[in-house]
Amino acid sequence: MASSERDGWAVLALSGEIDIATAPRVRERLYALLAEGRERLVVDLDDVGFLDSTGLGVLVGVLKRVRTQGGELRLVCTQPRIVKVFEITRLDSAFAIFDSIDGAVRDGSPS
Amino acid sequence: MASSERDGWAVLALSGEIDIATAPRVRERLYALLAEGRERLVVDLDDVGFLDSTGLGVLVGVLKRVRTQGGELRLVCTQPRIVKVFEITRLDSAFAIFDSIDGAVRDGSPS
Amino acid sequence: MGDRIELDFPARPDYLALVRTVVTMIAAAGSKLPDTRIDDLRLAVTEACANAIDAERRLTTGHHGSVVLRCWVEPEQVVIEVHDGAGGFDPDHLVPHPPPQRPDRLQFERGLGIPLMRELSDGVEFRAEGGGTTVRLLLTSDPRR
Amino acid sequence: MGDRIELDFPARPDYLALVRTVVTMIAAAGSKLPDTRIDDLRLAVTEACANAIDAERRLTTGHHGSVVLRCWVEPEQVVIEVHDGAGGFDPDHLVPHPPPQRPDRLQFERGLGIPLMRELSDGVEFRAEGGGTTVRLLLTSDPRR
Ligand SMILES: Nc1ncnc2c1ncn2[C@@H]1O[C@H](COP(=O)(O)OP(=O)(O)O)[C@@H](O)[C@H]1O
Ligand SMILES: Nc1ncnc2c1ncn2[C@@H]1O[C@H](COP(=O)(O)OP(=O)(O)O)[C@@H](O)[C@H]1O
Repeated sequence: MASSERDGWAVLALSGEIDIATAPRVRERLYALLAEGRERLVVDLDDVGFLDSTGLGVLVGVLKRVRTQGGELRLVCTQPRIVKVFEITRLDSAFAIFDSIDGAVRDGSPS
Repeated sequence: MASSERDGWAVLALSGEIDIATAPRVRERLYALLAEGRERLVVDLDDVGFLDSTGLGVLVGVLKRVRTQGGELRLVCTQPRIVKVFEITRLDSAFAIFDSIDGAVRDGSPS
Repeated sequence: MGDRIELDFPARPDYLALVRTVVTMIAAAGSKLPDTRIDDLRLAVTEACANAIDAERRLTTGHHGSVVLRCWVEPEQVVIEVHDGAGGFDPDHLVPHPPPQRPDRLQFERGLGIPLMRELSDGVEFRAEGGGTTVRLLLTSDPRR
Repeated sequence: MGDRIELDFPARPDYLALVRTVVTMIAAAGSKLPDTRIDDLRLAVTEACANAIDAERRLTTGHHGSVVLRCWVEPEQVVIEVHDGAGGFDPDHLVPHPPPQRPDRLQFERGLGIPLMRELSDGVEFRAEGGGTTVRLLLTSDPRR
Protein backbone atom coordinates (compact mmCIF):
# COMPACT_ATOMS: atom_id res chain seq x y z
CA MET A 1 0.00 0.00 0.00
CA ALA A 2 1.81 3.08 -1.25
CA SER A 3 0.41 6.47 -0.32
CA SER A 4 1.32 9.75 -1.97
CA GLU A 5 0.13 13.31 -2.24
CA ARG A 6 -1.48 14.75 -5.38
CA ASP A 7 -2.88 18.30 -5.58
CA GLY A 8 -4.16 18.22 -2.02
CA TRP A 9 -5.46 14.66 -2.26
CA ALA A 10 -4.00 11.74 -0.31
CA VAL A 11 -3.70 8.89 -2.82
CA LEU A 12 -3.52 5.32 -1.52
CA ALA A 13 -2.66 2.63 -4.09
CA LEU A 14 -3.84 -0.82 -3.03
CA SER A 15 -2.52 -4.04 -4.51
CA GLY A 16 -2.85 -7.80 -4.19
CA GLU A 17 -5.95 -9.61 -3.05
CA ILE A 18 -8.35 -7.97 -0.58
CA ASP A 19 -10.35 -10.41 1.53
CA ILE A 20 -10.97 -11.06 5.24
CA ALA A 21 -7.27 -11.86 5.65
CA THR A 22 -5.97 -8.59 4.22
CA ALA A 23 -8.88 -6.10 4.56
CA PRO A 24 -8.04 -5.24 8.22
CA ARG A 25 -4.68 -3.77 7.16
CA VAL A 26 -6.37 -1.71 4.45
CA ARG A 27 -8.93 -0.44 6.95
CA GLU A 28 -6.20 0.52 9.45
CA ARG A 29 -4.26 2.38 6.83
CA LEU A 30 -7.26 4.35 5.61
CA TYR A 31 -8.43 5.16 9.15
CA ALA A 32 -4.91 6.33 9.94
CA LEU A 33 -5.08 8.78 7.03
CA LEU A 34 -8.42 10.06 8.34
CA ALA A 35 -6.96 10.34 11.85
CA GLU A 36 -4.11 12.48 10.42
CA GLY A 37 -6.82 14.89 9.28
CA ARG A 38 -6.73 13.94 5.58
CA GLU A 39 -10.17 14.74 4.24
CA ARG A 40 -9.74 14.19 0.51
CA LEU A 41 -8.83 10.61 -0.27
CA VAL A 42 -8.24 8.77 -3.54
CA VAL A 43 -8.08 4.97 -3.32
CA ASP A 44 -6.51 3.43 -6.42
CA LEU A 45 -7.82 -0.10 -7.00
CA ASP A 46 -6.16 -0.70 -10.36
CA ASP A 47 -3.50 -3.07 -8.99
CA VAL A 48 -6.01 -5.04 -6.95
CA GLY A 49 -6.40 -8.58 -8.28
CA PHE A 50 -9.30 -9.59 -6.09
CA LEU A 51 -11.83 -7.73 -3.95
CA ASP A 52 -14.46 -9.41 -1.78
CA SER A 53 -17.37 -8.10 0.28
CA THR A 54 -15.12 -7.40 3.26
CA GLY A 55 -13.05 -5.08 1.07
CA LEU A 56 -16.22 -3.37 -0.15
CA GLY A 57 -17.32 -3.03 3.49
CA VAL A 58 -14.08 -1.30 4.38
CA LEU A 59 -14.62 1.21 1.57
CA VAL A 60 -18.23 1.77 2.68
CA GLY A 61 -17.01 2.43 6.22
CA VAL A 62 -14.42 4.92 5.01
CA LEU A 63 -16.99 6.67 2.80
CA LYS A 64 -19.29 7.10 5.79
CA ARG A 65 -16.53 8.57 7.97
CA VAL A 66 -15.25 10.84 5.20
CA ARG A 67 -18.76 12.24 4.66
CA THR A 68 -19.22 12.78 8.42
CA GLN A 69 -15.99 14.82 8.42
CA GLY A 70 -17.14 16.80 5.38
CA GLY A 71 -14.41 15.28 3.22
CA GLU A 72 -14.42 13.29 -0.01
CA LEU A 73 -13.49 9.75 -1.12
CA ARG A 74 -12.81 8.93 -4.75
CA LEU A 75 -11.95 5.56 -6.24
CA VAL A 76 -9.85 4.74 -9.28
CA CYS A 77 -11.09 1.51 -10.81
CA THR A 78 -10.98 0.39 -14.43
CA GLN A 79 -10.40 -3.38 -14.20
CA PRO A 80 -13.59 -5.11 -15.36
CA ARG A 81 -13.41 -7.83 -12.71
CA ILE A 82 -13.27 -5.25 -9.91
CA VAL A 83 -15.77 -2.85 -11.51
CA LYS A 84 -18.18 -5.77 -11.69
CA VAL A 85 -18.12 -6.24 -7.90
CA PHE A 86 -19.30 -2.65 -7.46
CA GLU A 87 -21.94 -3.05 -10.13
CA ILE A 88 -23.58 -6.21 -8.84
CA THR A 89 -23.79 -4.77 -5.33
CA ARG A 90 -25.05 -1.48 -6.86
CA LEU A 91 -22.36 0.31 -4.86
CA ASP A 92 -21.14 1.90 -8.10
CA SER A 93 -23.87 4.44 -7.44
CA ALA A 94 -22.65 5.13 -3.88
CA PHE A 95 -19.01 5.75 -4.83
CA ALA A 96 -17.36 8.31 -7.09
CA ILE A 97 -15.39 6.04 -9.44
CA PHE A 98 -12.77 7.42 -11.86
CA ASP A 99 -10.67 6.03 -14.72
CA SER A 100 -7.36 7.42 -13.49
CA ILE A 101 -5.70 9.22 -10.61
CA ASP A 102 -5.45 12.30 -12.85
CA GLY A 103 -9.19 12.21 -13.40
CA ALA A 104 -9.86 11.68 -9.70
CA VAL A 105 -7.80 14.62 -8.41
CA ARG A 106 -9.17 17.03 -11.00
CA ASP A 107 -11.88 19.27 -9.56
CA GLY A 108 -15.54 18.68 -10.23
CA SER A 109 -17.77 15.64 -10.29
CA PRO A 110 -16.89 12.16 -11.52
CA SER A 111 -16.72 11.81 -15.29
CA MET B 1 9.12 -27.75 -27.07
CA ALA B 2 11.03 -25.80 -29.67
CA SER B 3 13.55 -27.69 -31.78
CA SER B 4 16.26 -26.12 -33.90
CA GLU B 5 19.46 -26.98 -35.69
CA ARG B 6 22.93 -25.94 -34.48
CA ASP B 7 26.17 -27.04 -36.17
CA GLY B 8 24.85 -30.48 -37.03
CA TRP B 9 23.11 -30.94 -33.66
CA ALA B 10 19.35 -31.12 -33.23
CA VAL B 11 18.58 -28.90 -30.24
CA LEU B 12 15.31 -29.46 -28.33
CA ALA B 13 14.42 -26.84 -25.72
CA LEU B 14 12.04 -28.15 -23.08
CA SER B 15 9.97 -25.94 -20.81
CA GLY B 16 7.37 -26.13 -18.06
CA GLU B 17 6.99 -28.98 -15.62
CA ILE B 18 7.98 -32.51 -16.61
CA ASP B 19 6.14 -35.25 -14.72
CA ILE B 20 4.00 -38.30 -15.57
CA ALA B 21 1.43 -35.97 -17.14
CA THR B 22 3.82 -34.28 -19.55
CA ALA B 23 6.76 -36.72 -19.96
CA PRO B 24 4.99 -38.82 -22.63
CA ARG B 25 4.94 -35.84 -25.00
CA VAL B 26 8.63 -35.21 -24.37
CA ARG B 27 9.41 -38.88 -25.04
CA GLU B 28 7.41 -38.84 -28.28
CA ARG B 29 9.15 -35.75 -29.50
CA LEU B 30 12.63 -37.11 -28.78
CA TYR B 31 11.85 -40.50 -30.30
CA ALA B 32 10.53 -38.73 -33.39
CA LEU B 33 13.88 -36.92 -33.77
CA LEU B 34 15.67 -40.27 -33.47
CA ALA B 35 13.29 -41.80 -36.01
CA GLU B 36 14.15 -38.97 -38.43
CA GLY B 37 17.74 -40.19 -38.20
CA ARG B 38 19.03 -37.40 -35.94
CA GLU B 39 21.95 -38.88 -34.06
CA ARG B 40 23.39 -35.86 -32.28
CA LEU B 41 20.89 -34.40 -29.84
CA VAL B 42 21.07 -31.52 -27.40
CA VAL B 43 18.25 -31.29 -24.85
CA ASP B 44 18.09 -27.87 -23.21
CA LEU B 45 16.60 -28.10 -19.69
CA ASP B 46 17.19 -24.50 -18.67
CA ASP B 47 13.54 -23.48 -18.99
CA VAL B 48 12.28 -26.53 -17.13
CA GLY B 49 10.74 -25.60 -13.79
CA PHE B 50 10.27 -29.09 -12.49
CA LEU B 51 11.66 -32.53 -13.42
CA ASP B 52 10.62 -35.78 -11.77
CA SER B 53 11.83 -39.38 -12.07
CA THR B 54 9.62 -40.01 -15.10
CA GLY B 55 11.37 -37.17 -16.90
CA LEU B 56 14.75 -38.60 -15.90
CA GLY B 57 13.57 -42.00 -17.16
CA VAL B 58 12.71 -40.52 -20.55
CA LEU B 59 16.20 -39.05 -20.82
CA VAL B 60 17.77 -42.38 -19.78
CA GLY B 61 15.73 -44.16 -22.47
CA VAL B 62 16.82 -41.66 -25.12
CA LEU B 63 20.45 -41.97 -24.02
CA LYS B 64 20.28 -45.74 -24.41
CA ARG B 65 18.79 -45.52 -27.90
CA VAL B 66 21.21 -42.81 -29.00
CA ARG B 67 24.15 -44.96 -27.91
CA THR B 68 22.75 -47.99 -29.71
CA GLN B 69 22.61 -45.90 -32.89
CA GLY B 70 26.16 -44.67 -32.36
CA GLY B 71 24.94 -41.11 -31.76
CA GLU B 72 25.30 -38.68 -28.91
CA LEU B 73 23.00 -36.98 -26.37
CA ARG B 74 24.05 -33.83 -24.53
CA LEU B 75 22.10 -31.92 -21.91
CA VAL B 76 22.15 -28.22 -21.09
CA CYS B 77 21.34 -27.75 -17.44
CA THR B 78 22.45 -24.98 -15.08
CA GLN B 79 19.46 -24.48 -12.79
CA PRO B 80 20.43 -25.72 -9.31
CA ARG B 81 17.04 -27.29 -8.63
CA ILE B 82 17.26 -29.40 -11.81
CA VAL B 83 20.99 -30.15 -11.48
CA LYS B 84 20.23 -31.48 -8.00
CA VAL B 85 17.84 -34.13 -9.39
CA PHE B 86 20.67 -35.53 -11.54
CA GLU B 87 23.11 -35.40 -8.65
CA ILE B 88 21.05 -37.23 -6.06
CA THR B 89 20.25 -40.01 -8.55
CA ARG B 90 23.95 -40.03 -9.57
CA LEU B 91 22.80 -39.70 -13.17
CA ASP B 92 25.04 -36.66 -13.54
CA SER B 93 27.77 -39.22 -14.20
CA ALA B 94 25.73 -40.97 -16.92
CA PHE B 95 24.89 -37.83 -18.90
CA ALA B 96 27.06 -35.24 -20.62
CA ILE B 97 25.83 -32.03 -19.00
CA PHE B 98 26.80 -28.58 -20.31
CA ASP B 99 26.38 -24.98 -19.17
CA SER B 100 25.07 -23.67 -22.49
CA ILE B 101 23.96 -24.72 -25.95
CA ASP B 102 27.17 -23.17 -27.31
CA GLY B 103 29.21 -25.36 -25.00
CA ALA B 104 27.19 -28.44 -25.89
CA VAL B 105 27.52 -28.13 -29.67
CA ARG B 106 31.24 -27.42 -29.53
CA ASP B 107 33.29 -30.51 -30.31
CA GLY B 108 35.05 -32.50 -27.63
CA SER B 109 34.11 -33.80 -24.24
CA PRO B 110 31.93 -32.09 -21.63
CA SER B 111 33.62 -29.27 -19.73
CA MET C 1 -19.61 -37.67 -14.47
CA GLY C 2 -16.83 -35.20 -13.82
CA ASP C 3 -14.10 -34.93 -11.25
CA ARG C 4 -14.53 -34.67 -7.50
CA ILE C 5 -11.95 -32.78 -5.46
CA GLU C 6 -12.12 -32.14 -1.73
CA LEU C 7 -10.02 -29.77 0.36
CA ASP C 8 -10.14 -29.62 4.18
CA PHE C 9 -8.38 -26.62 5.66
CA PRO C 10 -8.09 -24.79 8.98
CA ALA C 11 -10.78 -22.16 9.60
CA ARG C 12 -8.43 -19.21 9.17
CA PRO C 13 -8.57 -16.24 6.78
CA ASP C 14 -5.04 -16.88 5.52
CA TYR C 15 -6.30 -20.05 3.80
CA LEU C 16 -8.61 -18.13 1.46
CA ALA C 17 -5.79 -17.53 -1.01
CA LEU C 18 -5.20 -21.31 -1.21
CA VAL C 19 -8.90 -21.93 -1.75
CA ARG C 20 -8.98 -19.44 -4.62
CA THR C 21 -5.93 -21.00 -6.23
CA VAL C 22 -7.38 -24.52 -6.00
CA VAL C 23 -10.77 -23.48 -7.35
CA THR C 24 -9.21 -21.52 -10.20
CA MET C 25 -6.88 -24.36 -11.23
CA ILE C 26 -9.52 -27.10 -11.22
CA ALA C 27 -12.12 -24.98 -13.00
CA ALA C 28 -9.61 -23.87 -15.65
CA ALA C 29 -8.37 -27.44 -16.21
CA GLY C 30 -11.63 -29.36 -15.96
CA SER C 31 -14.43 -27.10 -17.17
CA LYS C 32 -15.17 -24.80 -20.07
CA LEU C 33 -16.10 -21.90 -17.79
CA PRO C 34 -14.74 -18.70 -19.37
CA ASP C 35 -12.27 -16.63 -17.34
CA THR C 36 -14.89 -14.08 -16.29
CA ARG C 37 -17.06 -16.91 -14.97
CA ILE C 38 -14.07 -18.33 -13.07
CA ASP C 39 -13.69 -14.84 -11.53
CA ASP C 40 -17.32 -15.10 -10.37
CA LEU C 41 -16.68 -18.59 -8.98
CA ARG C 42 -13.60 -17.38 -7.10
CA LEU C 43 -15.55 -14.56 -5.48
CA ALA C 44 -18.63 -16.66 -4.60
CA VAL C 45 -16.44 -19.38 -3.04
CA THR C 46 -14.40 -16.80 -1.11
CA GLU C 47 -17.63 -15.35 0.35
CA ALA C 48 -18.91 -18.79 1.36
CA CYS C 49 -15.58 -19.77 2.93
CA ALA C 50 -15.22 -16.41 4.70
CA ASN C 51 -18.64 -16.95 6.32
CA ALA C 52 -17.68 -20.49 7.35
CA ILE C 53 -14.41 -19.21 8.84
CA ASP C 54 -16.17 -16.32 10.63
CA ALA C 55 -18.74 -18.70 12.09
CA GLU C 56 -16.09 -21.21 13.23
CA ARG C 57 -14.14 -18.42 14.88
CA ARG C 58 -17.18 -17.02 16.69
CA LEU C 59 -17.47 -20.34 18.55
CA THR C 60 -16.24 -19.80 22.07
CA THR C 61 -15.19 -23.40 22.58
CA GLY C 62 -11.57 -22.55 21.82
CA HIS C 63 -11.70 -25.43 19.37
CA HIS C 64 -9.99 -24.59 16.11
CA GLY C 65 -12.35 -25.83 13.47
CA SER C 66 -11.81 -26.68 9.87
CA VAL C 67 -13.76 -25.98 6.71
CA VAL C 68 -14.43 -28.48 3.95
CA LEU C 69 -14.54 -27.52 0.28
CA ARG C 70 -16.11 -30.14 -2.00
CA CYS C 71 -15.89 -29.59 -5.75
CA TRP C 72 -17.48 -31.35 -8.69
CA VAL C 73 -16.03 -30.20 -11.98
CA GLU C 74 -17.70 -30.99 -15.29
CA PRO C 75 -17.20 -29.43 -18.71
CA GLU C 76 -20.36 -27.30 -18.51
CA GLN C 77 -20.59 -26.60 -14.79
CA VAL C 78 -18.81 -26.45 -11.47
CA VAL C 79 -20.55 -27.24 -8.19
CA ILE C 80 -18.83 -26.25 -4.95
CA GLU C 81 -19.99 -27.04 -1.43
CA VAL C 82 -18.53 -25.27 1.57
CA HIS C 83 -19.15 -26.99 4.87
CA ASP C 84 -18.52 -25.81 8.43
CA GLY C 85 -19.45 -27.29 11.80
CA ALA C 86 -20.19 -23.96 13.43
CA GLY C 87 -23.81 -24.40 14.53
CA GLY C 88 -25.72 -23.07 11.56
CA PHE C 89 -27.97 -20.04 10.95
CA ASP C 90 -31.18 -19.15 9.17
CA PRO C 91 -30.39 -17.75 5.72
CA ASP C 92 -34.04 -16.78 5.15
CA HIS C 93 -34.08 -14.25 7.99
CA LEU C 94 -31.27 -11.93 7.06
CA VAL C 95 -32.06 -8.20 7.03
CA PRO C 96 -31.74 -6.81 3.49
CA HIS C 97 -29.69 -3.67 2.87
CA PRO C 98 -31.35 -0.34 2.12
CA PRO C 99 -30.92 0.69 -1.55
CA PRO C 100 -27.61 2.47 -2.28
CA GLN C 101 -29.33 5.83 -2.82
CA ARG C 102 -30.47 6.04 0.80
CA PRO C 103 -27.94 7.64 3.14
CA ASP C 104 -28.45 4.96 5.80
CA ARG C 105 -27.06 2.40 3.33
CA LEU C 106 -23.65 3.50 4.60
CA GLN C 107 -24.47 2.12 8.06
CA PHE C 108 -24.10 -1.36 6.59
CA GLU C 109 -20.48 -2.36 6.21
CA ARG C 110 -21.32 -6.06 6.26
CA GLY C 111 -23.99 -8.37 4.96
CA LEU C 112 -22.93 -8.27 1.31
CA GLY C 113 -21.58 -11.83 1.18
CA ILE C 114 -24.75 -13.84 0.68
CA PRO C 115 -26.29 -11.32 -1.78
CA LEU C 116 -23.05 -11.51 -3.79
CA MET C 117 -23.13 -15.32 -3.83
CA ARG C 118 -26.71 -15.21 -5.10
CA GLU C 119 -25.85 -12.71 -7.84
CA LEU C 120 -22.75 -14.56 -9.00
CA SER C 121 -24.09 -18.10 -9.03
CA ASP C 122 -26.63 -19.98 -11.10
CA GLY C 123 -27.88 -21.49 -7.88
CA VAL C 124 -27.18 -21.22 -4.14
CA GLU C 125 -28.55 -23.59 -1.50
CA PHE C 126 -28.02 -23.62 2.24
CA ARG C 127 -28.59 -26.75 4.26
CA ALA C 128 -27.97 -27.79 7.85
CA GLU C 129 -25.39 -30.59 8.03
CA GLY C 130 -23.37 -32.11 10.86
CA GLY C 131 -23.99 -29.37 13.42
CA GLY C 132 -23.24 -26.63 10.93
CA THR C 133 -23.92 -25.27 7.47
CA THR C 134 -23.31 -26.49 3.94
CA VAL C 135 -23.56 -23.92 1.15
CA ARG C 136 -23.89 -25.32 -2.36
CA LEU C 137 -22.93 -23.08 -5.28
CA LEU C 138 -23.61 -23.92 -8.91
CA LEU C 139 -21.87 -22.04 -11.71
CA THR C 140 -22.42 -22.94 -15.33
CA SER C 141 -20.39 -21.97 -18.38
CA ASP C 142 -23.47 -20.33 -19.86
CA PRO C 143 -25.05 -18.36 -16.99
CA ARG C 144 -28.78 -17.65 -16.93
CA ARG C 145 -28.10 -13.91 -16.77
CA MET D 1 0.41 -28.12 16.94
CA GLY D 2 0.41 -26.91 13.37
CA ASP D 3 -2.12 -26.91 10.58
CA ARG D 4 -3.74 -29.91 8.98
CA ILE D 5 -4.77 -29.74 5.32
CA GLU D 6 -6.26 -32.59 3.30
CA LEU D 7 -6.77 -32.81 -0.45
CA ASP D 8 -8.65 -35.66 -2.16
CA PHE D 9 -8.22 -35.73 -5.92
CA PRO D 10 -8.88 -38.05 -8.88
CA ALA D 11 -6.08 -40.54 -9.59
CA ARG D 12 -4.95 -38.80 -12.78
CA PRO D 13 -1.56 -37.38 -13.80
CA ASP D 14 -3.04 -34.00 -14.67
CA TYR D 15 -3.71 -33.40 -10.95
CA LEU D 16 0.02 -33.45 -10.05
CA ALA D 17 0.37 -29.77 -10.90
CA LEU D 18 -2.42 -28.95 -8.42
CA VAL D 19 -0.76 -31.09 -5.75
CA ARG D 20 2.54 -29.25 -6.22
CA THR D 21 0.83 -25.86 -6.02
CA VAL D 22 -1.02 -26.78 -2.82
CA VAL D 23 2.08 -28.22 -1.15
CA THR D 24 4.20 -25.23 -2.15
CA MET D 25 1.65 -22.68 -0.89
CA ILE D 26 1.05 -24.32 2.48
CA ALA D 27 4.74 -24.97 3.15
CA ALA D 28 5.70 -21.41 2.18
CA ALA D 29 2.93 -19.91 4.34
CA GLY D 30 3.07 -22.20 7.35
CA SER D 31 6.63 -23.43 7.75
CA LYS D 32 10.12 -22.02 7.78
CA LEU D 33 11.36 -24.50 5.18
CA PRO D 34 13.77 -22.65 2.85
CA ASP D 35 12.91 -22.56 -0.86
CA THR D 36 15.37 -25.32 -1.75
CA ARG D 37 13.77 -27.55 0.85
CA ILE D 38 10.32 -26.75 -0.58
CA ASP D 39 11.71 -27.86 -3.97
CA ASP D 40 12.67 -31.18 -2.34
CA LEU D 41 9.21 -31.49 -0.80
CA ARG D 42 7.54 -30.79 -4.15
CA LEU D 43 9.57 -33.52 -5.86
CA ALA D 44 9.14 -36.12 -3.09
CA VAL D 45 5.37 -35.54 -2.99
CA THR D 46 5.12 -35.71 -6.78
CA GLU D 47 6.89 -39.08 -6.76
CA ALA D 48 4.61 -40.46 -4.04
CA CYS D 49 1.48 -39.21 -5.81
CA ALA D 50 2.68 -40.48 -9.21
CA ASN D 51 3.10 -43.97 -7.69
CA ALA D 52 -0.36 -43.80 -6.12
CA ILE D 53 -1.88 -42.68 -9.45
CA ASP D 54 0.02 -45.39 -11.38
CA ALA D 55 -1.17 -48.06 -8.93
CA GLU D 56 -4.79 -46.87 -9.05
CA ARG D 57 -4.69 -46.89 -12.84
CA ARG D 58 -3.24 -50.41 -13.00
CA LEU D 59 -6.38 -51.69 -11.27
CA THR D 60 -8.51 -53.45 -13.85
CA THR D 61 -11.75 -52.81 -12.02
CA GLY D 62 -12.55 -49.84 -14.24
CA HIS D 63 -13.17 -47.94 -11.02
CA HIS D 64 -11.65 -44.49 -11.12
CA GLY D 65 -9.92 -44.14 -7.82
CA SER D 66 -8.84 -41.11 -5.90
CA VAL D 67 -5.72 -40.22 -3.99
CA VAL D 68 -5.64 -38.52 -0.59
CA LEU D 69 -2.96 -36.04 0.39
CA ARG D 70 -2.78 -35.28 4.13
CA CYS D 71 -0.50 -32.48 5.27
CA TRP D 72 0.64 -31.34 8.70
CA VAL D 73 2.48 -28.05 8.54
CA GLU D 74 4.54 -26.77 11.47
CA PRO D 75 7.19 -24.07 11.59
CA GLU D 76 10.10 -26.54 11.65
CA GLN D 77 8.69 -29.42 9.63
CA VAL D 78 6.15 -30.60 7.09
CA VAL D 79 4.69 -34.12 7.14
CA ILE D 80 2.81 -35.33 4.08
CA GLU D 81 0.95 -38.59 3.71
CA VAL D 82 -0.15 -39.87 0.32
CA HIS D 83 -2.81 -42.56 0.45
CA ASP D 84 -4.20 -44.76 -2.31
CA GLY D 85 -6.58 -47.73 -2.22
CA ALA D 86 -4.80 -49.66 -4.94
CA GLY D 87 -3.93 -52.91 -3.17
CA GLY D 88 -0.48 -52.20 -1.80
CA PHE D 89 3.03 -53.54 -2.52
CA ASP D 90 6.16 -54.53 -0.66
CA PRO D 91 8.59 -51.61 -0.56
CA ASP D 92 11.34 -53.77 0.96
CA HIS D 93 11.61 -56.03 -2.08
CA LEU D 94 12.30 -53.60 -4.87
CA VAL D 95 15.29 -54.39 -7.13
CA PRO D 96 17.98 -51.72 -6.71
CA HIS D 97 19.50 -50.08 -9.79
CA PRO D 98 23.01 -50.90 -10.98
CA PRO D 99 25.46 -48.05 -10.33
CA PRO D 100 25.47 -45.34 -13.05
CA GLN D 101 28.91 -46.40 -14.34
CA ARG D 102 27.67 -49.81 -15.46
CA PRO D 103 26.29 -49.82 -19.00
CA ASP D 104 23.26 -51.91 -17.97
CA ARG D 105 22.14 -48.97 -15.79
CA LEU D 106 20.56 -47.62 -18.97
CA GLN D 107 18.16 -50.58 -19.07
CA PHE D 108 16.37 -49.02 -16.10
CA GLU D 109 14.12 -46.18 -17.15
CA ARG D 110 11.95 -46.56 -14.07
CA GLY D 111 12.37 -47.30 -10.39
CA LEU D 112 13.87 -43.93 -9.43
CA GLY D 113 10.82 -42.67 -7.54
CA ILE D 114 11.26 -44.35 -4.17
CA PRO D 115 15.06 -43.83 -4.07
CA LEU D 116 14.43 -40.12 -4.79
CA MET D 117 11.86 -39.87 -1.98
CA ARG D 118 14.35 -41.44 0.41
CA GLU D 119 17.13 -39.06 -0.63
CA LEU D 120 14.97 -35.95 -0.46
CA SER D 121 13.19 -36.60 2.84
CA ASP D 122 14.25 -36.74 6.45
CA GLY D 123 12.06 -39.80 6.78
CA VAL D 124 9.91 -42.03 4.56
CA GLU D 125 7.53 -44.68 5.84
CA PHE D 126 5.25 -47.02 3.93
CA ARG D 127 2.28 -48.64 5.59
CA ALA D 128 -0.66 -50.71 4.43
CA GLU D 129 -3.93 -48.86 4.99
CA GLY D 130 -7.49 -49.41 3.77
CA GLY D 131 -6.68 -51.87 0.99
CA GLY D 132 -3.82 -49.76 -0.29
CA THR D 133 -0.69 -47.85 0.63
CA THR D 134 0.07 -44.79 2.71
CA VAL D 135 3.45 -43.14 2.23
CA ARG D 136 4.53 -40.75 4.98
CA LEU D 137 7.16 -38.15 4.13
CA LEU D 138 8.87 -35.94 6.71
CA LEU D 139 10.83 -32.85 5.66
CA THR D 140 12.41 -30.57 8.21
CA SER D 141 13.71 -27.05 7.78
CA ASP D 142 17.16 -28.22 8.90
CA PRO D 143 17.74 -31.50 7.06
CA ARG D 144 20.04 -34.18 8.48
CA ARG D 145 22.20 -34.02 5.34
N1 LIG E 1 -21.80 -20.54 7.54
C1 LIG E 1 -22.44 -19.72 8.40
N2 LIG E 1 -22.62 -20.09 9.70
C2 LIG E 1 -23.27 -19.27 10.56
N3 LIG E 1 -23.75 -18.05 10.22
C3 LIG E 1 -23.61 -17.63 8.95
C4 LIG E 1 -22.95 -18.43 7.97
N4 LIG E 1 -22.96 -17.76 6.80
C5 LIG E 1 -23.59 -16.59 7.03
N5 LIG E 1 -23.98 -16.50 8.32
C6 LIG E 1 -24.72 -15.39 8.96
O1 LIG E 1 -25.30 -14.61 7.94
C7 LIG E 1 -24.88 -13.25 8.06
C8 LIG E 1 -24.83 -12.59 6.69
O2 LIG E 1 -23.77 -13.15 5.91
P1 LIG E 1 -23.18 -12.34 4.69
O3 LIG E 1 -24.30 -11.91 3.81
O4 LIG E 1 -22.13 -13.16 4.05
O5 LIG E 1 -22.54 -11.04 5.31
P2 LIG E 1 -21.39 -10.85 6.41
O6 LIG E 1 -20.62 -12.12 6.45
O7 LIG E 1 -20.63 -9.69 5.90
O8 LIG E 1 -22.10 -10.55 7.70
C9 LIG E 1 -23.54 -13.34 8.78
O9 LIG E 1 -23.24 -12.14 9.43
C10 LIG E 1 -23.77 -14.48 9.73
O10 LIG E 1 -24.45 -14.05 10.88
N1 LIG F 1 1.50 -46.77 -3.96
C1 LIG F 1 1.91 -47.89 -4.59
N2 LIG F 1 1.05 -48.92 -4.80
C2 LIG F 1 1.47 -50.04 -5.43
N3 LIG F 1 2.73 -50.22 -5.89
C3 LIG F 1 3.62 -49.23 -5.72
C4 LIG F 1 3.28 -48.02 -5.06
N4 LIG F 1 4.38 -47.24 -5.01
C5 LIG F 1 5.36 -47.92 -5.63
N5 LIG F 1 4.93 -49.13 -6.05
C6 LIG F 1 5.72 -50.16 -6.76
O1 LIG F 1 7.07 -49.91 -6.54
C7 LIG F 1 7.74 -49.79 -7.79
C8 LIG F 1 8.91 -48.83 -7.68
O2 LIG F 1 8.44 -47.51 -7.51
P1 LIG F 1 9.36 -46.25 -7.87
O3 LIG F 1 10.67 -46.43 -7.19
O4 LIG F 1 8.62 -45.03 -7.55
O5 LIG F 1 9.62 -46.37 -9.43
P2 LIG F 1 8.61 -46.36 -10.66
O6 LIG F 1 7.32 -45.77 -10.17
O7 LIG F 1 9.30 -45.55 -11.69
O8 LIG F 1 8.48 -47.81 -11.06
C9 LIG F 1 6.67 -49.38 -8.76
O9 LIG F 1 6.98 -49.74 -10.08
C10 LIG F 1 5.46 -50.14 -8.25
O10 LIG F 1 5.48 -51.46 -8.70
